[in-house]
Amino acid sequence: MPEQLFQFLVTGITVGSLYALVGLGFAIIYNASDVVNFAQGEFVMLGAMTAIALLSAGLPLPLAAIVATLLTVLVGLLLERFAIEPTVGAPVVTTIIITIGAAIFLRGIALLLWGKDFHPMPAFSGDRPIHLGGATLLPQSLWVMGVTLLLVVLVRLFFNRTLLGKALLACSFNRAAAQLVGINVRVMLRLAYGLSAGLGALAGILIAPITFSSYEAGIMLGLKGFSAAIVGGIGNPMGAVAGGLLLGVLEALGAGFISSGYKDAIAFLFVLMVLFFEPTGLFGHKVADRV
Amino acid sequence: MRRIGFFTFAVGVALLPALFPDNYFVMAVGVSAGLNAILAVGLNLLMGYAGQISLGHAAFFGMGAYTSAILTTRYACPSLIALTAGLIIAGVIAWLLARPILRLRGHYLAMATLGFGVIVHVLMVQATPWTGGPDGLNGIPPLNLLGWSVDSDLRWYAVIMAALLLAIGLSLNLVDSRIGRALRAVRGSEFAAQMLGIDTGRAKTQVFVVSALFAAFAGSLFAHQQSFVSPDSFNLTVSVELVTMVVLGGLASTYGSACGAIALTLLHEGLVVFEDYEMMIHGALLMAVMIFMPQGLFIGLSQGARRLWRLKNKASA
Amino acid sequence: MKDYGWKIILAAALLAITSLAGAVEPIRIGSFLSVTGPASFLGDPELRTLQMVVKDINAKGGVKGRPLELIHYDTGGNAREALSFVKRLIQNDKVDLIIGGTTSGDSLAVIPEVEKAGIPFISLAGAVDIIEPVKKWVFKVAHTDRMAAAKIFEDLRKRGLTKVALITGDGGFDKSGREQLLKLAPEYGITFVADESYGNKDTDMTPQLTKIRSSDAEAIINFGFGQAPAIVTKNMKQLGINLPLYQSHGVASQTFIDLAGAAAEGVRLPAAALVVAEQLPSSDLQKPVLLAYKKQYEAQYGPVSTFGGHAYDGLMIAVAAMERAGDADKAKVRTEIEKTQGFIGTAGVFNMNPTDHMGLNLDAFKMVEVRNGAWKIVE
Amino acid sequence: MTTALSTLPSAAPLLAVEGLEQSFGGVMALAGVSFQVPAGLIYAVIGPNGAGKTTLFNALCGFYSPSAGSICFEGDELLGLPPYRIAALGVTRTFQNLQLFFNMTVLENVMVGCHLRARTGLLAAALRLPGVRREERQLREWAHEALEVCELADRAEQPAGALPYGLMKRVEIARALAAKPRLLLLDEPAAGLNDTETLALRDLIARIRAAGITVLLVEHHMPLVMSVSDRLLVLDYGSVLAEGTPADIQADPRVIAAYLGGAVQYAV
Repeated sequence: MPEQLFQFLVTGITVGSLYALVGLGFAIIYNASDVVNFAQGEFVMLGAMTAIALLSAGLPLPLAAIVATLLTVLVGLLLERFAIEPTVGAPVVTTIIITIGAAIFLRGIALLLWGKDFHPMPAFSGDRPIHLGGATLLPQSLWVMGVTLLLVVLVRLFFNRTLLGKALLACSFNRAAAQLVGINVRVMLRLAYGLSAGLGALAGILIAPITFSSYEAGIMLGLKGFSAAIVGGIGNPMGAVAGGLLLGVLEALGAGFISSGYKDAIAFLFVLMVLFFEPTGLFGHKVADRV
Repeated sequence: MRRIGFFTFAVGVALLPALFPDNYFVMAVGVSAGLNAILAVGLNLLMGYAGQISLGHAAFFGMGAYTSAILTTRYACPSLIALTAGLIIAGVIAWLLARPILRLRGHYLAMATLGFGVIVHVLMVQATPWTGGPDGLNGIPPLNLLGWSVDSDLRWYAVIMAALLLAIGLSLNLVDSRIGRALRAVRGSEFAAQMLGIDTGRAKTQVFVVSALFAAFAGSLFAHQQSFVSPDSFNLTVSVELVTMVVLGGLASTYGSACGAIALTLLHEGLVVFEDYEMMIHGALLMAVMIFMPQGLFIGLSQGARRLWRLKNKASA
Repeated sequence: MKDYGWKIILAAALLAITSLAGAVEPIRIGSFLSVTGPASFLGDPELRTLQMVVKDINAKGGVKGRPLELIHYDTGGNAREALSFVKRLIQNDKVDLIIGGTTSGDSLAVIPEVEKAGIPFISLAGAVDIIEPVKKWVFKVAHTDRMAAAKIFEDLRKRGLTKVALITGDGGFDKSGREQLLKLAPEYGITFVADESYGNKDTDMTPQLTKIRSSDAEAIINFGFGQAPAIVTKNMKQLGINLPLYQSHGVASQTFIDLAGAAAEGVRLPAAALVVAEQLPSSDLQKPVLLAYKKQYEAQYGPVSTFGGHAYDGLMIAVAAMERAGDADKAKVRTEIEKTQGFIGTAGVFNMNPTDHMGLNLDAFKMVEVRNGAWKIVE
Repeated sequence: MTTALSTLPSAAPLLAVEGLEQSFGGVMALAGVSFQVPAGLIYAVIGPNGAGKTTLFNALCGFYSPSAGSICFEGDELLGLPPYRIAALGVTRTFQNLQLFFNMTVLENVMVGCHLRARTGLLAAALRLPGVRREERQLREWAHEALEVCELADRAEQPAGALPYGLMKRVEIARALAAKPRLLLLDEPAAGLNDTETLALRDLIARIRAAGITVLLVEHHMPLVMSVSDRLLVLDYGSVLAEGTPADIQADPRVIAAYLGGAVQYAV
């Protein structure tokens, strides 16, 4: 039993790390623009598919990963420029539909570029499983956890220690005030989209060796990332990370101990319960409207 | 004015099959556009008028459909009773869910309704002994309205269009009434609504239940018309499509949401010929409409037409 | 958007008029396949095959002097779409025969409509329910999941394994396969010691496999298609589970081996002879058909899959029936399809009759195993 | 303009507030506020920004739940009731930040105000039963009456969002009047108005009182307050600094020191 539990935890943290990265992307964009970007999952897919395409074109892995991330960042910037900027201040549903439209559009492009097949990607450092106190994990899982940890720390440092990060954070609290103190809100908005796209792409590149990738691979991850961001209290980057890990572990435990078929139902039931008792997520700000 | 719109619509709908007999685009596409329009009109009451988003509306659609399917195929229950049962089940579940879920706002509400939709979908897929699992249930008998069996395409067209007109009529009545104004007040300002004596929690619950009933009604018709149901018809994509129809047509407009539903259904039929390009075009169109006509097609186009009209008048003057 | 619909109709009408004036009326073959969506694995090669074969037949002068016209819609694996497209094929496109229904769900959903309209329908999906009980207008050319289950159990019996763990996805193919496995197990003295499932878009199945590891299973059967079975295969190796693993015919293609990589070694599954065409003895009746199809397909599109083969079988059976019937009359063609005897296809030798609308027997399946990154016949 | 006779509290006040306390994260916004509003008066609450005026309104209306005290309205305890129940007892208000229903016409806004005076339920409304038509006509009439009082009759069919700011504020008042309240709370009605509009507002408030509605007023515009109010309550740091007639208040040295800055005198 404890051996099983340990295995479930390892699995849960690996999957949860990805949800955390995707959720982090949601939180950053939400902070900067009040938009929930439903195309976040597509960044994950684009990162993975581009990297796979570059690898098969003969590029070495590190270079392929970097180029794929940069290309995805470019897509994020284009999305911001042509779909988000013209509609600043639009109601929530409008932006939801726009980003859903963007997701479908990007998926459609990926379908034309890479077809419908699943594409494999070689693991970064082999497939030989590592045994760890009764549980086994793939070296790729370590990559996932390690890089996630690194990225989360970097994002935190960026927001807390750098002027640029603080400026971005300022936009999330009060856009007008940020503008007044000389922050270029438009540039900040682009920065947020670029950053989220980059994080998404990296998540995709990390997971592709474990799960393969296809033009549709972003849907599920996007959904889970959104759940992670909501559970953590949307707009709270570290909350999204915690939410992602929580969701991943819960899914693994649910699949292992309760029922694998109802795994997603368990995950979403948990999300609902969290919201019923904490209507702004576990770590969200309590917002009071002014009358 | 309101009556004129309604009767024009009714006459148009009635004339179509006479003008184009046995036409696939009228009969088959018309029926599915009609069902979508009923769903959109119901969802619009919740989203457009009361301002509460739901990304899980397909769940209620599915509840109506599956209740009808299960009761008629497993218990040989008469179709009208099955339909009523579907309405009761969806209504009760919506009522139970409304209070906790409608306390949430904005994206949290979107998440919660989405989660609810996913849970119901998982149940449809997993509870195989009841729902037939991923392949669904086959052999649902046609709808029987007190001895009149709805078993031909033309009859289905008639029934569904009648149902759509009923839905539009109810929606128009409701919106322009004490209850409807209370709902719109909730969207306008919850504080002010409460201070004028509106129990906003109750108002939101009512509209949630009503729009669930619209959906369950459409679901039951759908099940009998298709003669089979499967979870595919009630997944997240369908919920998102419904929201898209309402927003595309124009929030807070009954005819707008009906038009949005019809437009999206036709778009889908039209894009099929593009095969692999369909998805890309679909996504691009969605974005374009929302960016350039944020109030939706119905309002956007009618405003555009009015502007043109004025320009023309000015030119001739 | 309404205008758009009318333009299509207008274009179709114009086309119809010009073709009437210019040439003989073509025979219209309607098809609805899951070219996108979770079953695109199956639907994509099916569509390519239909397009390839239709072109080929037309180049050779068509059927009884009439060219074939293929009208196709993509269902995305959604049964509701399938039904709507079948209506469109029958009412709008006025097709003479329908081949399609990549997934069992798609096929089952359209049967009432097809029966009502009275049009021959050749399904490419697996579920037994499609042809049992026999429906007048419905035929099928893909092996049933029951045959796959039986083939796997026969192999288990040969190896003397009786305790088996089952893991399946949540799609229609998976669930229907699981049902057949459970139903058939007692006949072969097999007991299931674990019965796990996963979502077809899941990215990790180690929790389920961890549970299986702690059971006393002697072999594992994974019934599914798409990328999930490859993940199961990799996760198994990761967890150090060294039990024999059986997959379904749903992943009988090179793609599976590419995805699962080294972990695929030793995996067995029942498959149509197409995947091992070269290895067949030259006395095998199917061999020339298989090699010809494979050569033609791979010249245009890349590696063959057995599912494309089903489309080939379905279309060729239909064409043969039309040749015998003398024209494309729906009732006559239906009767002739039912009389199909000794037709050598990619899936096996078809012998249909009024009580069997598939006509394949268990020999049509070969048990194959992955050895050195390729499928090999198990003796 | 002032009504000197009604300066004494009558025996049974319409509203009696006792020891009201409300804190936000340790900061006392209301520290034991007590006062009584006699029926039929215009009663103003003044005080510097942050003195707790709007907090007091929100507590009275049920948007906040004060930690201690009591709010007695005609013998009913308001504390702990949700806003819509308080409204049903005859208390309504306008808002400092406009809370107009921008998605409706002016007339419809005011018709929402009649909500409590009508009975139509969901089913009857959806089916538009004959009784519903009759009631709709009645509501329309009432709404027009309220619009007349506020001199907005010619704006009835315009979208509420298309009006100039001053008129929007007036629609809020018409909407509140349509509810036929016994106590009307006006939260800074003059904010953002020009001089002409302020004068018109003064007349409107007087007309409202003349119709028998007690008015509780929060306002910064001192000339208006001093000219229209019968009694004043001065809040400072969440506590009552002074209470009395405008003349008393203007003469009160504490008020002069704390609020009026010791230099300003307002002519009535």
